[in-house]
Amino acid sequence: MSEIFGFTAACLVGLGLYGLIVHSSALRKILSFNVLGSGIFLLLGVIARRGAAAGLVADPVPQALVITGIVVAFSATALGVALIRRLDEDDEEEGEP
Amino acid sequence: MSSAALLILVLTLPVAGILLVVVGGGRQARGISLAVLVGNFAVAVGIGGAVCRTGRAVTYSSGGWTAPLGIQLRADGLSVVMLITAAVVALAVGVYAPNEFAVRRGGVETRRSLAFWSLLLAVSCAMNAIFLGNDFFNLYVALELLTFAAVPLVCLTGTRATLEAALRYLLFALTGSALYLLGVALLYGNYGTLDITKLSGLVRYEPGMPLWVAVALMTSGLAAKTALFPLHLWLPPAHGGAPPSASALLSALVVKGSFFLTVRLWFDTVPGQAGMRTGQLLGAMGAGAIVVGGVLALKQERLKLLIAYSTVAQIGYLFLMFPLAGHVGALSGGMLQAAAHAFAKASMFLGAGLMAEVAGSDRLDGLRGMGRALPLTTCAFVLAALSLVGVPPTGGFMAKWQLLSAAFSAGQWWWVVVILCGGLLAGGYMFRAVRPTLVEGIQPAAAIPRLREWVVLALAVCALLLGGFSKKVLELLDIGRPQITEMRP
Amino acid sequence: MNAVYGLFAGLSALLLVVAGFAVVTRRHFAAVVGFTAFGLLLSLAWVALAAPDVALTEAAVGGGVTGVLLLSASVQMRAKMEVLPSWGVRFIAAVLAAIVTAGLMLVVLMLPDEAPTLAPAAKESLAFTGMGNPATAVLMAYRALDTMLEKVVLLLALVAVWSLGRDHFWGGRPDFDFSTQTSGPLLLLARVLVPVGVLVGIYLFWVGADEPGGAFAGGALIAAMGLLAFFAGVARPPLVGSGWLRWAVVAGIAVFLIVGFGGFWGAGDFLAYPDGLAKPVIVVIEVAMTLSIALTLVLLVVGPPGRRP
Amino acid sequence: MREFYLLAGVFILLTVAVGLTRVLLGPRGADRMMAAQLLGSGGIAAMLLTAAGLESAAALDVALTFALLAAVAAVAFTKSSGRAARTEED
Amino acid sequence: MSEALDVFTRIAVSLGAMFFLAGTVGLLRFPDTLSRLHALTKADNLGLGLIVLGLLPQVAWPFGALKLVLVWVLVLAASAASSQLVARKVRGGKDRS
Repeated sequence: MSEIFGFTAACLVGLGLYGLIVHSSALRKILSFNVLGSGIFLLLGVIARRGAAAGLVADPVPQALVITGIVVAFSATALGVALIRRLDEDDEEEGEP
Repeated sequence: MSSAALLILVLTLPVAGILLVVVGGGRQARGISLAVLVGNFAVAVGIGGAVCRTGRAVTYSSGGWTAPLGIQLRADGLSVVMLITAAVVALAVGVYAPNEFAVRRGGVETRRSLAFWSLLLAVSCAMNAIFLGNDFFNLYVALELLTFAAVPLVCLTGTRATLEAALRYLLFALTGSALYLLGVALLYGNYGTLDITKLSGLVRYEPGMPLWVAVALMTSGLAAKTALFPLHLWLPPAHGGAPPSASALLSALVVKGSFFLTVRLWFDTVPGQAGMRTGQLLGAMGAGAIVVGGVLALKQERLKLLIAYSTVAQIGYLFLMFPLAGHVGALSGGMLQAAAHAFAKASMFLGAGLMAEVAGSDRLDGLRGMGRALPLTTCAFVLAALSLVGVPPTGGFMAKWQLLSAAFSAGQWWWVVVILCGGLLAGGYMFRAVRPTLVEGIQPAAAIPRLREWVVLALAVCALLLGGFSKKVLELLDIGRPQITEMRP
Repeated sequence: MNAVYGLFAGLSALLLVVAGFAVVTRRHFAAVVGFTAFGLLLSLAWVALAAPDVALTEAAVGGGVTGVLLLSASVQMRAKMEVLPSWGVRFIAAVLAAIVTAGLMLVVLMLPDEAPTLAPAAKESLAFTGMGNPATAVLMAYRALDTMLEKVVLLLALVAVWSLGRDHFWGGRPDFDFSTQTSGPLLLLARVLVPVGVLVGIYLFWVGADEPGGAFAGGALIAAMGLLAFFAGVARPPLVGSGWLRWAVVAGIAVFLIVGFGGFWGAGDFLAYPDGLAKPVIVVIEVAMTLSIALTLVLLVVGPPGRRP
Repeated sequence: MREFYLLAGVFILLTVAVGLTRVLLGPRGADRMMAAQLLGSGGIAAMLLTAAGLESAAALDVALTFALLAAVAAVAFTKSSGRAARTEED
Repeated sequence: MSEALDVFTRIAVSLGAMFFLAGTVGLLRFPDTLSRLHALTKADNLGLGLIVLGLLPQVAWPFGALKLVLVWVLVLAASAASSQLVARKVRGGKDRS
């Protein structure tokens, strides 16, 4: 049954890729990157759920990988947003001398 | 502590250095970093000694948890060569680093001093983690560590152009690592382990479409991070715009990180199983890089951009090893190229930095008379250029020679044409770069500390020595390699 | 179990609609709102997938710090609408995305019937770690090296963000909205909510050893409370040059390293925990980590110094 | 009973998701924000129902986290739409 | 006894869901921002309140119940504070983003 989420994950990856290609603004690219990342994490979640065994409802290893991945994705978002903010500030300074 | 514990030491030493730099502020940053980098080099050599002595790969399981549940670190011949190369380059960049990254005694910390030194150590840490990693997710974290160290290095000066280059680089790198991670997820879903050694055993008996989708995703992600043609667009503005110390790190080391992972994937995880076509495709992209990068380098008017485009071209050679996989000389040629390019390119970028400091800009037509103003640097520059072009007896020559002989023994003559063409192009653009420095002209009296010039020369000499000791290096590269029993038809 | 099926299908449909909305809409602000909603739905999906630890992390990060971060960027962006490329480019992108999606779906269908799993191995070793929560055991014991490196990534992201400041502001405070327009309800909210939130954050980290939770979820929640305090003006972002701040930011990794090398003489291996002492040692690491995580996340959101020291 | 919880949760989720169209329609920042807020409380309600339906005690903690963060998001939205309005007037 | 409680739960949860439906309809159909705000607060406070009330007999005592009530109180506080902020802005009449 968790395959439904597997399909969802595949679609999210596709959506994220689409956004990464078509958007011109960096903010939207970063947002799309997060959607893409969520798709990958969800796929790992499905893999974890399928790996239920030995009395555990899911394989904890992929779940732990997802938690680490969320931290890394957040760090990337923060760095990207900081770059965007800095570039926008520069724009404003140039616009209003 | 056994010699295997050195593997953990080489990972944690730079981490400890970063912590000290952040806590101590910029003031002691230079001293702390140099001490750590010297230690890093010593440990890398120690690991090399241990590998040579035993003639086998050294492994270490963190916390005593063995794979597949735990994470294993593994040093084989490839790791050792790259570890030592990276340690030398990082140390050289640290010694070279100009005063703008230093804080005067009793002065306050500056933005650049804190950022530069911690990022330098972070590059060192990430490279070590990549060379020793034997677990694909551990390697993902290391890869991201490298991204976070590299992106801010691009825009250390804070000019608009470099900020834009950094943002573009970040987006490329993030997309690349996302694709890589997707492949990692598929590998786990199919084999239940991410340990390279374990995986290589499993895929031999259960290859299949999921495996190839995973490998394709990982390879394309890594290619984007390595700036393989046609995904190279982010590289020239980033490497050409960064401060010279940063450019040297980016061009010599950072792109090699994702490349090294591609080698681990193709030569260690799925050895001898890659289809003919995929290998040819990667080789074709490499050939495209060699030609397009070379032609674009010919057109540049600024020295640093020329060197950056030369990196695009030289990366192309690295990917010629994939269509030739399984033939003697392919792997060793590629790895020699990675090391020789690291030394030569670091020397060039650092040398270009000194020249730009003297001339006031890095425009090619402003470099006349550099030979007189900075004799050591110019000498190093010529040496490094010879290695990049592939003139005997440099490391660059030995690398290309290995690749050529692999192409001959594989009967794939078209790569021979590509390599020779690339050599001609490199000769052309390097001539354009070197010629003005050797022509008479007037340069302001150089006020460059001699030590910085010596560093540049030392790196170029390393590229030369790599050619001289290539036999030893080739022997070292063979240690701990998986035995490839089956050869592709 | 038809209802569970309905939950899965409904959630999936909603996830796709909302993610599609966030990716496709031309308004930046609407895209950010959509993405926040997406995070909420994703948390539900994690609960449904029996991954409560991930659900908590996603909720704390996605609902809090990421939302504020993206909003701050969307507000500054001068253009409020996205300019999209020509139909041709969009069409090619859509085809490419569709191919990848279709390929992935196929691979999902081809996943081995008998899923390979490390669950038995993880369960077997659980007793040695003294933990009751297998996900925490993976993060803090089996794959502790990853967790340590990932904390270095976080620290490095902070250095990177700081390095984007301007030289003359160095050592100063981040210029984050700690504005003077504080209104009564906001002040009250901050005074009531912040202490409760910090308590819940500590609780999340504390139960993490045996039940779903963990240092990162707790730290992220505490970080969001810090941001609320800045918004209300009851606290100001710290000076990036201050000594205590530097110590606090590195504390998590430092303790990790000390424990790691202590493992050499205590248990013979780096990051090996001595018999019977595993749990207290891990809790010590997690305390330091929660502190560092909370602070680092706050600092990542408020950005580089933007005012003179 | 468990089915009932889950179905109620899905029902509420679908309902508030329709409200998201307000984010597109606007016209004011306040309208967009309210839609997000409704989705927030609807999501929390769905989370509580899922907690009961799947007998997952941890989902209660997730709901608690969201409840705490709902206020942070609301304040961030208010502040940012205010600033957005100001920049538009400039 | 437990059957009676179940019936109670069903009624309360259904009523709560209806309030969410009403809130959404109001948000979409009401003509101006302030009346939409009114609809929203109803859904928030009463809808979630009824669901919490309905679930109270079903969760573990005392911590589960405590958490449930805490959730409701927190959402109440957040919604009160933010609707006041919104209302103030709307009356200021300048907000149009």
